Amino acid sequence: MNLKTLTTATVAASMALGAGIASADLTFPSLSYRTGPYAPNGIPFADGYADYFTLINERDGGIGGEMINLVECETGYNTEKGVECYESTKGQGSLVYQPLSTGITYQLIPKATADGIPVHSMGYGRTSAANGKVFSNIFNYPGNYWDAASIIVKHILDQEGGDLSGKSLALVYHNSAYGKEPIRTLEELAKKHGYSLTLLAVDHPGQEQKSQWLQIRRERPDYVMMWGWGVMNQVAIQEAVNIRYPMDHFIGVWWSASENDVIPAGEGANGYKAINFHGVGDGFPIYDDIRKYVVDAGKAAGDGSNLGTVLYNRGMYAAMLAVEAARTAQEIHGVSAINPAQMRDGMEALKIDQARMAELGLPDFGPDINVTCANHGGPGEGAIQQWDAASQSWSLITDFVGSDREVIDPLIAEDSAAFAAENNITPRDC
Amino acid sequence: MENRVTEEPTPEAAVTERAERSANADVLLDLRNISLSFGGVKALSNISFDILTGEIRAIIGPNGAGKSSMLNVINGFYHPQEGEIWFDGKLRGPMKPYQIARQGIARTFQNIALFRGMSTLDNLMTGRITHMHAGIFWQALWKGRAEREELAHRERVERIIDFLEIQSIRKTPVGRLPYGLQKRVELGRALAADSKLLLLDEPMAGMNIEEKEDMCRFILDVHDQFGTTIALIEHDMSVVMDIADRVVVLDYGKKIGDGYPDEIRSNQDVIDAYLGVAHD
Amino acid sequence: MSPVVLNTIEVILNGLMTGVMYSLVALGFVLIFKASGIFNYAQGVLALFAALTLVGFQTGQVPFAHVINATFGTDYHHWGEGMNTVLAILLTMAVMVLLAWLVERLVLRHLVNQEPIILFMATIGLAFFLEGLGDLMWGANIKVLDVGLPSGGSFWWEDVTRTWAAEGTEYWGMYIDVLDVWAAGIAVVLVVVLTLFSQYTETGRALRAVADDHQAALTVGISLRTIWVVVWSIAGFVALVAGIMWGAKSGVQFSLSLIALKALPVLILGGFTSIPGAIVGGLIIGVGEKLFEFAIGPMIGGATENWFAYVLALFFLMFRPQGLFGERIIERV
Amino acid sequence: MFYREAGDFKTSYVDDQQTFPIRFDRWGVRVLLLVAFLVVPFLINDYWEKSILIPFLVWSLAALGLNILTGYCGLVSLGTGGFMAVGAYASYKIMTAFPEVNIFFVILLSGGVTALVGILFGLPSLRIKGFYLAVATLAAQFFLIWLFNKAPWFYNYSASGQITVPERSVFGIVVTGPEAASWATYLFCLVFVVLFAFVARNLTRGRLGRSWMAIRDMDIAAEIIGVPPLQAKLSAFAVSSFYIGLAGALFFSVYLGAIEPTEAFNIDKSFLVLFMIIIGGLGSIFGSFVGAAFMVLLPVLFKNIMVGGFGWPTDMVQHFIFVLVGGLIMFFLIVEPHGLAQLWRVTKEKLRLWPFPH
Repeated sequence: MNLKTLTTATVAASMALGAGIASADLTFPSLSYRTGPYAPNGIPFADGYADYFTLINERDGGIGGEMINLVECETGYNTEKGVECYESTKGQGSLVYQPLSTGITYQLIPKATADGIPVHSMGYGRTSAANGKVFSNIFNYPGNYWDAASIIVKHILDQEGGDLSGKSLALVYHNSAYGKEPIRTLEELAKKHGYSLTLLAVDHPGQEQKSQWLQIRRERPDYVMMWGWGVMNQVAIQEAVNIRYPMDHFIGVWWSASENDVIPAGEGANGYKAINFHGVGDGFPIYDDIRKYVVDAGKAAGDGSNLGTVLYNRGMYAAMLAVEAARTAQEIHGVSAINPAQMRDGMEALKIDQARMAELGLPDFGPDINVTCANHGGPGEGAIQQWDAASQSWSLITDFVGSDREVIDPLIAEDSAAFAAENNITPRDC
Repeated sequence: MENRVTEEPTPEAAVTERAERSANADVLLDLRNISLSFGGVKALSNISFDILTGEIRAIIGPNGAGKSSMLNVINGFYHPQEGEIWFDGKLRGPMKPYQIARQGIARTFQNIALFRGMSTLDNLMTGRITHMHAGIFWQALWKGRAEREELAHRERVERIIDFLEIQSIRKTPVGRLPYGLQKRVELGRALAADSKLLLLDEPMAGMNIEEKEDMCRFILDVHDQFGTTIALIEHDMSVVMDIADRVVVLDYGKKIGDGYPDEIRSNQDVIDAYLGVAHD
Repeated sequence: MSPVVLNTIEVILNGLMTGVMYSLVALGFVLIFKASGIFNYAQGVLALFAALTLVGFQTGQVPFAHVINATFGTDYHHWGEGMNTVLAILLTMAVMVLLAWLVERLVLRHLVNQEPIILFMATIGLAFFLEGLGDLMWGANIKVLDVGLPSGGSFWWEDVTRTWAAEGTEYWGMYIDVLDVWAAGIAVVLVVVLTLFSQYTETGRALRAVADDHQAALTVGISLRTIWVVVWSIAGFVALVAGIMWGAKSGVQFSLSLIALKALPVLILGGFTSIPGAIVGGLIIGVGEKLFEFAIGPMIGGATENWFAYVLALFFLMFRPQGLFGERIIERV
Repeated sequence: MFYREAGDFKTSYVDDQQTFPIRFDRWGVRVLLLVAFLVVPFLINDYWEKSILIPFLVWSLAALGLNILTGYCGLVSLGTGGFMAVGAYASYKIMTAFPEVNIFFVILLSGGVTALVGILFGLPSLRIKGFYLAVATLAAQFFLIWLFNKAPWFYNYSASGQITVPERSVFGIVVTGPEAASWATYLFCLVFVVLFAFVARNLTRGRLGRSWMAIRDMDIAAEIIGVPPLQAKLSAFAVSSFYIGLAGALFFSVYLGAIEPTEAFNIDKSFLVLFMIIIGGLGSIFGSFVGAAFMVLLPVLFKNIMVGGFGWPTDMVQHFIFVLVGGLIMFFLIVEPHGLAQLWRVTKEKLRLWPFPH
């Protein structure tokens, strides 16, 4: 047992070292995944997340005079490593967690709630966490998977002149909890709009999808939607190109919407669509500041090549929302050195309108956000983006539109009630 | 202990003694018209012989005569296509080798088949496995039934260890032992089964004179002390003739001789087989 | 013919093509197992590593750029425009040979005569090592691999098969991916070359000798060490081919190493020691899982391929415990 | 010098058969257990609980289970992840269907359910051997995960397909769910691990263990001397799966609290446990613990040194950890192919002889 004692002794020593870093700063942990099968997606997000905090430190001297301490921890998209990251950083006064994986989010929902630390699962995790009455510490604004499904169907409705009866839709999904998320919504919407729905599951990792795409080729559904992740995205888009499926009838969720997913398919991917909840490209004023204060100063988290990519923008957006929530918290509580509980209050009172977005150098970057005690899901708006292979860039082709609340709200109420019942949670009065 | 072979009574007395013994003794194993073939190749054809309780029965024959196949039939590893096997007065139905082991047949192997990762002690204890019955619950608990059973059998095994003079290698993994000792441990494992019939497949193969003498002594002592019935395959004729009560001779899967050593010694077919006279 | 029949034929055809892709991966396993009795867990990672290196050479990446930059505060990324594909492939091959030599020198040499499971574990260590090394050298981002192979559905085949449909039925023709056809062609060439190599060259004969009997080969003066380097080099080459074909589908990224999992059922089915087994096993698994997904999949929720491949293999094993082409196991005492 | 067995004579077979025959070891283990039960609970915090001790305990239990099958009975299995999932889902279903059953028995029952499933998937082992069997158990792995992901009954028809553990307590002390105290969950797991480590020791030193090892070392000879192969192999599968089921149930209910089968119990987990027992030592109970420590704790240690100590970039560290762990695996195999437990034994033998070289 010598080895074990040696190990634990050294861990203790290095733990003590690590703990020394904690200070009075505002600590934001970043549970990034720059390694493992999903690294190509994790890197730009983590870079964007880090760079925005660096910008606030360098340009503004922190939030309300408090410097930001960004603690990065590598999860490799692995739940156990995520737990280790959470436990090793929460003692440092971490204000909000952005878990960045379905597994880690589900993990943290009960745990972070018990610890009084807010979790922001932006556009992923448990959809019904939008119900703030049940999930006091979990936020998933500005939109969730059910919103995404509904907005995609709305877009298809627009394309088809408002009538989907008799049309056929197919969903290609990652055979996991994440991939199964939109199914119930799509089924409800099918009842309402009269389309038929074909479900095609793809097992992890998804390098072989011939069966699914042969079926799509045989049945020729009018539209194909995709809830994919990792290598599954690239292969699906390549297969769609191979069977010459019309790419503008192929719409992915926002995790199947990065440059990584389309570039390997080359020219053929031209016209592929995906939903997004924020702006694309680097044509925003904030990029001048990021280049000036962060990249050119040699303080960028990555090598600077990811600036303006979809996932970099998403990471930056997440950081921006966190910073704004921290500001709100400082205003509410009148202290600059806020704690996680105060951060939670800030998130619950977060309001961002277009004027504020413009001030931040991100005009029209995202929808208005108005979080309340009852609604932790934000506006539930999204826009459709389309890939242009020639210029190697995405562009938004619709405005931010809302989801079909009359379908989604009951679903959220039902699922969150089930969770509350299972875990003996009494919904808060809001 | 002196080499027992030298203490044998006069040949005539021995013959009489044997004759009396066979007349009184029960037949322990009776093989009737056994035929065994592998995909058209006849390994044994129409062989019958018996083994009496308490005797040492040798099976001899040139290489490839079917001796090991015979043992494999006896302990159920091979299933003969034809013939009957009567053991302990009962006709044997289709049985798995481990069920036959439970009926009381133990054996050693031509190429040592010890459990190399286990110690000498554990190998011998495994030999007693047919006598151990504590259920999984008691074994998990250990204290109580399992421990009592373990200790009882340990005592039995220790007697065999003493008998075979292998005390010093009790805890050594058998993979590390020299060949001669491994042979001895394997004999020990077979002895530990306390079987009615002990099958020894070339127990002295590859040994030098001294080791052979030791092994002979062990076999005869086993026979004397425990009264075990033994069936034995051996190449060394002098050994066989010295220690066996009766001998059966196989050649090319057929029985060519069966009787007391002196009868076999003078049997013309056997002499031919061993001298390599061409078959028709 | 009715569309149902045509669709079934299409599924079988594509199953065969997929099977070839599985076989390409399985081939690397078989080569190493046959010559040294090692189940090489690192084969998938080897494919990833080869593909990463190829892309690195093609695009002119600086190896270990990330580490160098992080350590010295420099800003290196590329050393130039890159090089042409053929040269890059040759250089990658050289790297794989070097890797094979290092593996023999530093690991295998010290583990001669160990049990298979120990050698298996050593390749697991190797897999971990290469996984980290590949990412440190070339970065974890996704890379586009283009060696000039065409891909996409074949128009010609579609036109030909459209005429097979019965009159009055709506049928668009049969689908086949040109890349898969190329893969099949390359697999055939690979098997032929490997066969010729093992039949007609001295090294090849030595290889077969070692595969038959290590001890005997040693006594006639064949150097086991050289053989191991050669075999690992060839396996590295096969890994490169598999990496190119699979990388063309999905880009070169970490997940490429997971294709090894698709080769496992092929291996049990075909037997670990048989090259024809790897090919036939791949075809059976490919067709089997595609047909099952086509016929039964929709009834039970789909995504059955992963487990069905194993169940199929298991089914075959119940009748032939040594795999389709493995040598018969004879039990003796 | 201090490590001696001289003068430590055994006068009875009971003494001779004890688990730790050398006095020094015996005291070492007693002290270790005392510390584990009486000292650690007072020092433990959330980090030590969730990142180090509970993972170590849970994986040790899984490694013990697989070691019984692979190390003692010689049957290589790559279905560990699938069997852990059976344990996890069994505990979830029992907990939600019969809320009044004590969590202690829920975990035991989950092990029992897994044992039954293990027997079912162990049946092919009667015909298929070696690596062929290993890959055949992958059928169990992939099929079970597919089933738990596909059939809504297993996750009580929840929208997300995830399962979340309800709160349960032992003697009024909460041990599952987010409100559980660190020391409580730790002790809960520790009790299982210590209890079943001793059970494993007892099983492997008696009749059952010998019949497993006999099958492992030479299956045909074993059958001929009276070991029933069917019973031996299936009992190994059952006991092994029982342990793995326990580990899976604890993994879900105590360690993570929420599980998504496709990620939590994927094939990587099966390989991980196999690595543990090979690197730790096949056929060694101590080796299961060392192997689990090596595979679970070493990366955490490296990470803490390199990120916490040196402040290197997290991704580079992660890649270095891969290189280091891979390198160490190869290094230790070259030094001692039979695992760390054997290395420890050899070191002890040398210690015993110290200062004399022979």
